[in-house]
Amino acid sequence: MTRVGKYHLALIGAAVLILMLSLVRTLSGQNDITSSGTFSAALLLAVPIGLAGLGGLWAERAGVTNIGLEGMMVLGTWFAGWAGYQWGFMAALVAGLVAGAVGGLLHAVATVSFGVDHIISGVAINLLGPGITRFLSEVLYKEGTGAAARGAGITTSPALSSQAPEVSLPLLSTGPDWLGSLENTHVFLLSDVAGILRGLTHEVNILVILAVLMLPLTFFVLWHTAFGLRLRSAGENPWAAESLGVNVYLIKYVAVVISGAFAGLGGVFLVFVSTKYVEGQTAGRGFIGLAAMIFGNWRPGGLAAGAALFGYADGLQLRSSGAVTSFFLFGALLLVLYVAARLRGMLAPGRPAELAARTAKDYTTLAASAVGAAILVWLWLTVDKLPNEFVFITPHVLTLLVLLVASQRLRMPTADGVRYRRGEQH
Amino acid sequence: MPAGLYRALLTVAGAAVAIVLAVVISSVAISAAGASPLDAFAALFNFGETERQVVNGITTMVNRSVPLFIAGLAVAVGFRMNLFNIGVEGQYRLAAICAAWVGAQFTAPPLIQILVIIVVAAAVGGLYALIPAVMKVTRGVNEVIATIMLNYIAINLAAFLVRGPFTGERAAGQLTTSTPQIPESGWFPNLNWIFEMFGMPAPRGGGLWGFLLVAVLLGVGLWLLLERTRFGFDVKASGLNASAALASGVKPKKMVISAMVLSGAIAGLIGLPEILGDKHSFGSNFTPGLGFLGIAVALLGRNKPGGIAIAALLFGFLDRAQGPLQFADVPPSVITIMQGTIVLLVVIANEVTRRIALRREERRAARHLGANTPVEVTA
Amino acid sequence: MSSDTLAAARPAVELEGITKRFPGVVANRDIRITVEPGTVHAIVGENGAGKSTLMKILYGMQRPDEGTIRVNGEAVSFRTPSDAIAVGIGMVHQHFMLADNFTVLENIVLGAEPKKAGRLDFEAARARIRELGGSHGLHVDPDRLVEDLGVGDRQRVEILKVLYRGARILILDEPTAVLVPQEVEELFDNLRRLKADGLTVIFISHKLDEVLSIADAITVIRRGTTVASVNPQDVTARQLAELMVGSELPTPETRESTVTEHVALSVSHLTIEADGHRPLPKGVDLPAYVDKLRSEGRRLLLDDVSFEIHRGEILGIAGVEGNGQSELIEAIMGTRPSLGRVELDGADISAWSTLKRRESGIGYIPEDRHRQGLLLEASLWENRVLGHQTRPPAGPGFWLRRRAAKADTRRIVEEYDVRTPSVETLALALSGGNQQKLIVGREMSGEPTFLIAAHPTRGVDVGAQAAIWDHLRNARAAGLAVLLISADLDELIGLSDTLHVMYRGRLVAKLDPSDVTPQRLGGYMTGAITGAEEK
Amino acid sequence: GGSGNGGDTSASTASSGGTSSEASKSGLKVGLAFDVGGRGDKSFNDAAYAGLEKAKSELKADIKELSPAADGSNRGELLRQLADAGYNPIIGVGFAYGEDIKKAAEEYPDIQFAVVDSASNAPNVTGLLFAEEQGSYLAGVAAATKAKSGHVGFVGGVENDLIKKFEAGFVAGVKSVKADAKIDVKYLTPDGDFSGFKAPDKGKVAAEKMFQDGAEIVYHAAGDSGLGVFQAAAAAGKKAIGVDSDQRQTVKEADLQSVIMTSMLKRVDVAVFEFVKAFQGGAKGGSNTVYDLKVDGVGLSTTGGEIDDIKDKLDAAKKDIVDGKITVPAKP
Ligand SMILES: Nc1ncnc2c1ncn2[C@@H]1O[C@H](COP(=O)(O)OP(=O)(O)OP(=O)(O)O)[C@@H](O)[C@H]1O
Ligand SMILES: Nc1ncnc2c1ncn2[C@@H]1O[C@H](COP(=O)(O)OP(=O)(O)OP(=O)(O)O)[C@@H](O)[C@H]1O
Ligand SMILES: [Mg+2]
Ligand SMILES: [Mg+2]
Repeated sequence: MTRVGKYHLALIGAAVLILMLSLVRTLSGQNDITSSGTFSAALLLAVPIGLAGLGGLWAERAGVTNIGLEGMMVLGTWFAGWAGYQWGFMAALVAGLVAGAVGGLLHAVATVSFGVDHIISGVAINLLGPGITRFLSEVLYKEGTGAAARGAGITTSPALSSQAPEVSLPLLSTGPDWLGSLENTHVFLLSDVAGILRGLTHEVNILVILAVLMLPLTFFVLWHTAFGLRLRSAGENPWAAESLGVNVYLIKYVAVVISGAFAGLGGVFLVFVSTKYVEGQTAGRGFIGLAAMIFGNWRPGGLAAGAALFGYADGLQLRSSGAVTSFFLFGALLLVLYVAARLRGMLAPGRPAELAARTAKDYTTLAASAVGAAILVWLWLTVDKLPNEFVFITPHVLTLLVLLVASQRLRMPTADGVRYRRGEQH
Repeated sequence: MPAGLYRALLTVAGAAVAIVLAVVISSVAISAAGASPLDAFAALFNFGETERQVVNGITTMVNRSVPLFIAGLAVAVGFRMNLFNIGVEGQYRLAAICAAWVGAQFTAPPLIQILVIIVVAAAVGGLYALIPAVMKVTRGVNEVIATIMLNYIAINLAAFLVRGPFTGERAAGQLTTSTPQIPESGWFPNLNWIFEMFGMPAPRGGGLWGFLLVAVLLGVGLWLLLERTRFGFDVKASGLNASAALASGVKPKKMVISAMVLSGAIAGLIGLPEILGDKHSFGSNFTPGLGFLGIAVALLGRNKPGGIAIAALLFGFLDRAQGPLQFADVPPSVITIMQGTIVLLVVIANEVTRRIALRREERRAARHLGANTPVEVTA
Repeated sequence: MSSDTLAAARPAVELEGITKRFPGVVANRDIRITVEPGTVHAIVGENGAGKSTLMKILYGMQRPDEGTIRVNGEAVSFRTPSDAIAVGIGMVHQHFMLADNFTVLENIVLGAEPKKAGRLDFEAARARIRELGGSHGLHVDPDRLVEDLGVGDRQRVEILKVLYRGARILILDEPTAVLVPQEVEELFDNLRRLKADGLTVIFISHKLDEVLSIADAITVIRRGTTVASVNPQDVTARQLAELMVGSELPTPETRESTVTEHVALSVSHLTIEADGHRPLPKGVDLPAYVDKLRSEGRRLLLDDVSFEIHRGEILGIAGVEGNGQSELIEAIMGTRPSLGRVELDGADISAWSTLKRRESGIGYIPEDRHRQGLLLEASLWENRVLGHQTRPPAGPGFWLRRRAAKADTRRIVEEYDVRTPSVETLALALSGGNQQKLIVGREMSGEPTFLIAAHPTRGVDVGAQAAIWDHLRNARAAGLAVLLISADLDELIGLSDTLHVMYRGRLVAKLDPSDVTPQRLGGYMTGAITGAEEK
Repeated sequence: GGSGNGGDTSASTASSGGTSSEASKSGLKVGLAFDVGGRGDKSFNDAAYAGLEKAKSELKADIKELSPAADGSNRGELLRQLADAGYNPIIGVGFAYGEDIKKAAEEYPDIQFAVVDSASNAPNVTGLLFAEEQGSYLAGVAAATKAKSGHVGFVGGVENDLIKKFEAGFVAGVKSVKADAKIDVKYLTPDGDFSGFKAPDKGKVAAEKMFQDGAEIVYHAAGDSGLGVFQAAAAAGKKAIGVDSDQRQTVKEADLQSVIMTSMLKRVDVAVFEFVKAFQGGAKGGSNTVYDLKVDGVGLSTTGGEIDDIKDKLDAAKKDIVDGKITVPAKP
């Protein structure tokens, strides 16, 4: 399939998805499924995951597994809070980024220079990140310090002295807010698209824009520049790269430091949202980011899809427990579509009988899908409120389901996680 | 010097250097915090003045090490096969609540009651680990993502169970939610007699957890299984070279499933020392995070039961000092920093000493095979 | 290098007194070689003689302990390959140095990327690769993924990589090991063309007839030092070999036939689809189904393969790599699902697990010893157990019998002359030849009824090669059935009782090894000669 | 902070006065073990510490306070270390100490213990309980009275029984004013996952939704996540109700201060101080002290004067509760 073909396919996929969401929204009356609020929440929740995932992407494309993203992210949050309360949001951004990068540098020293197992080093950084930040808080934010007078505590920094600006799309999502008006009409498809667009363009933090831009930028750098080619070669076959005069150590260092910087940036974003450092606010997002990256097959586009899926589901569950039950309907719809497609394939004229795949297994799948659809519809009709615990796990269950269904063949960089030493090829 | 001894000495020396370095780094941090490193290290080693305090200190340390050891074993089983089971965290929590609940449903002679609880815990942990294993072998789902997601799901499931179907009775004004109390026949006898044997007072309430014995047995059993049996060989082969293992008749899917389930079954036991030895129920203040610490312990212990035991004791030793450090006015987070630095430095030292040893072994091998003798030029 | 005229006067490369010590090994000792410009200079020597090390030194990947290097008359000192590339040296490594998941273009431009406005200029690169390909006869599609390429194409990519950097001095370390004669011929044509363009080629090979046909000068290295510099016109292959080893050259010939009536292995209609295995629909006849698949244009990795091997017979399969040999092995070993039937000693084993097949007497010398044959980070005795977990000496049973396994490993070490300090040594510490001998010894243990030998002597020096051939012949005489797959046509012709040619997943010809030449065989293998099954 | 409590910053963070190991003049040695988060969390723990500080300055007590490990696995051990070091009385902060205090009290029968947020369970233990539901009831009354549309919201950090008390009281309070009021309730994480107290982003998303749906006032019991609730209120031009301490004073951002209509106060500092004082007076444990509306252990803050106009109504409700005319449910 050609490049263009792939893009078209992605576009068609997105269109079908929106259509289905719109259908489910209309059927269930759960406007939150495509409301601008949900999508702006999704963006808010997806960005730190996406940034952490980008961190993972840069490191792993250069062949260094980075399980230490969480620790680097924690460093990012603390230093963003620390610099931010003193010198404002720009300082927070720089400090968080640098702190994450330093975490990355530590990882690089251990894995690249000393050849330590990547997982061990990452785990150590995950221990060190919270340890160091807690320690710094205990020293710098304790009672009697200037920071404490400005509202710091051991678990929080003072508030940032200035906030990162937020922007909206003129006319469309602010002022006359045409998209907003359109959204509120709840017309099939039209207001869904309006809601989605408005959610993604209304009062968006500049760091969000920066983060989203990082995706195409990463794609461009890694796949369209000489530096990117060298970086990826370090993750595919560092010995080949070495034999062509590429300084693999340097490349790996740069990649892992950038990786840490991205994780740190994810931390900065969390601080921007809460306007201060809050201990424990990363809450495992480094790991989720890693999962999103694997989900996305070590590619920026896929990573964005993974982070978006997670952010959307999380945003939806936080906003509306009721909307979550509509996923039953969504699932039922998917199954019905699947059954229809299969039936069409089997009944289509001109297919050799033997190859129309009518084994017992096929019939079982079909029957199971139909029954599954029926059960889901029944669930949707009867369950009006799930226990909260089942609402909380929506994003996690959804991620697993998508992975199970989309039997994508994941391909990680060949030399990812491999201990590379100069001059010792295999 | 024999190669084995040389290698052992080198390893010990490396670890010692690493720990000294970690001490130096933490000293700098402690000084920066305005406290005295000497006081801090005195606090680390000072188990107290009275015998009772010493006994309590030792008990705290060992009791902390026991679940860490089991967690390390659970993680190591997966690692041996290059399977990264991050899901130990979720597996042990779910196993603990189910075992605690089942254990409270009936009363049987102590041995049977405890055995049933252990079996239930292992079964639940194993079954929960079966999910990512099956997803991996049937759909190729990466076990790292699957187990990360399943951890969150397990936390929610446990919360649901402990507040819903598995909830126990509560005294008025009690705000912790927990499963019903396990009857006394399900309490694991403590090992306080060990102290008494030495004429020392018995340690505090829960005492020295008797589950220590189970952990030791588990460690020995796992060592035997991994090092001395065909299954262990298959695990090792799959971990070292999956395609060679396949060609030699090892079924990769079966191995993934059995290693994962074994890992999960061991993980299921992590919560039991606390439940059987102290709390006697699963409640909302059940100790979390042991699964993640288990990863550090396993890696520090090089995925071998003996090493894991040492690593777990080291972690337990450091964690015990949380209180004493605060008495010495040192921020207790120094402990976490020390743990992180030790993990990192010890593996760096391992790596460096490994290279030195390898070099030496190569030299020996070459000497053994005879030197390159010059040959006549015949042309 | 700008001064071509000067270079013509001076030697392209002069190595003087090169010494390189590794811990415990002197890989190179006082090496002296002079390479004249515009020539093909061959370097020959046993495994481990130090050829690759010397070339790596010349390419800046390793630094010599002593000695000087002069390129085009000027003394140089390389710290990294980029330094060597800068003075016009390029190297094609013994093992492919390619990123499988990259396109040909990406592999070629890596490290010397053309840039336009900060981005990689794919168009310029594509144009330059096409141009280079055209002028040197090296045609490869720049946009294909390397993992989809055959070995010949990969070799061409490797050479293009070097030429792309404008190298005037090419180092080729065993480039022909994986090529069939036709491909070797093509390669040599390319080399002659390069030579005509004034380039200098340093060429390493274990195949001495090749060396004699292409080289203008030959240097022999033994145990790390230069033992002779000879003129190819003055020596025969046999003399050259004796210079290398100082012993008689072995031949792979099998004398009298030991083929019996008893069918040891029978394979019928073995078929594997390229895009995933699907079970045979009920009530459908397999050959008819395969016809159907073919008519639908589905790609078949194995296409209706049938043959029989008798006790005491060696059946050779010739074929360019990637034509289904690996899949055939996988199907017989049961590591990959397939359609069709495999019978061992009359029993249908198609549904058996790999373990059961091995237990019932299939031995397997894998094509890639590092990937499929060994646990490099485990001891020799553990490697002895690999594949025999359920059988003596370590098995059967739950517990591994370590002492017995070690004792038996010592037996193999002795009988097969595996050079190792002890059976506790890690497998990675052994040289390739010794690793291979261990594998052969292991697979011959436990009295197999049928042995798959895939490239049993690949990358192994002449001494070890002879030993392995002997073992195969002896086992055959004792009634072993052997499926031999090899890229070494002399080996195939010399050892086999029957010879099949595999092309695009099918057995296209059955030949009599006693009257076939490597050239004709190569014709079948590359599809140049078709049809005409010789019975 | 927060495993026990949805508290945020405490009003009474005392400035630190000298080292805690200063020789005591009274021979009174008070030990205190914090909940996870530890001293300086500007929350629940700090409120307790403020009470301890007061005991130090007013009762001349020698004090020692310890923070547990991040996973809270050594709570019991800290109590014993304090006991072995001669501290008496010893206070455990947070309901998670319930079991550990019970065990320690049995081992050290001569020492008096107190536990915040958990009932007494031994002769030498005093339970320091709070009627959060009563304070929350008043918050509900205030919210319902102020919200014209009768639409309000509640954001809980972690869905445990303690936070459910807040919810129950709040809902009852709202319903008492407007029986048909619409009350949105959202928790951020399940019991056992305490990240819900540290997730301002999630708090923001949850509250945003309530405001978008028309809620006018949102009450939070979500620790640091409450910050997000305040932000959402500020963005929507609506109001929020703080918790634990007077958040209009402790939250330093001016734009957020103005959205905090009132805060539900929970005077842990008072409870701790009163306990120490009673101990000095010779009181023994075995009973619970409930800090409810009657003793002003809970209540509403009035900083900003936004609820001054409905003071009568609130006082009436308070009186009804104190008089026992209304029993506020502690479970939703
Ligand atoms: N990096 C290294 N470290 C240690 N020893 C090495 C290293 N590389 C090579 N050697 C040693 O140097 C010797 C020469 O190796 P080299 O690879 O040059 O042999 P070769 O002539 O290319 O053999 P072959 O024909 O098998 O390719 C080897 O026997 C090995 O013992
Ligand atoms: N990087 C290295 N470090 C240490 N020893 C090495 C290294 N490379 C090669 N050796 C040693 O060199 C010896 C032979 O290696 P070499 O790769 O030349 O074998 P080979 O005969 O060419 O086998 P193969 O065909 O599998 O490459 C072995 O003893 C090995 O230990
Ligand atoms: Mg070699
Ligand atoms: Mg070589």
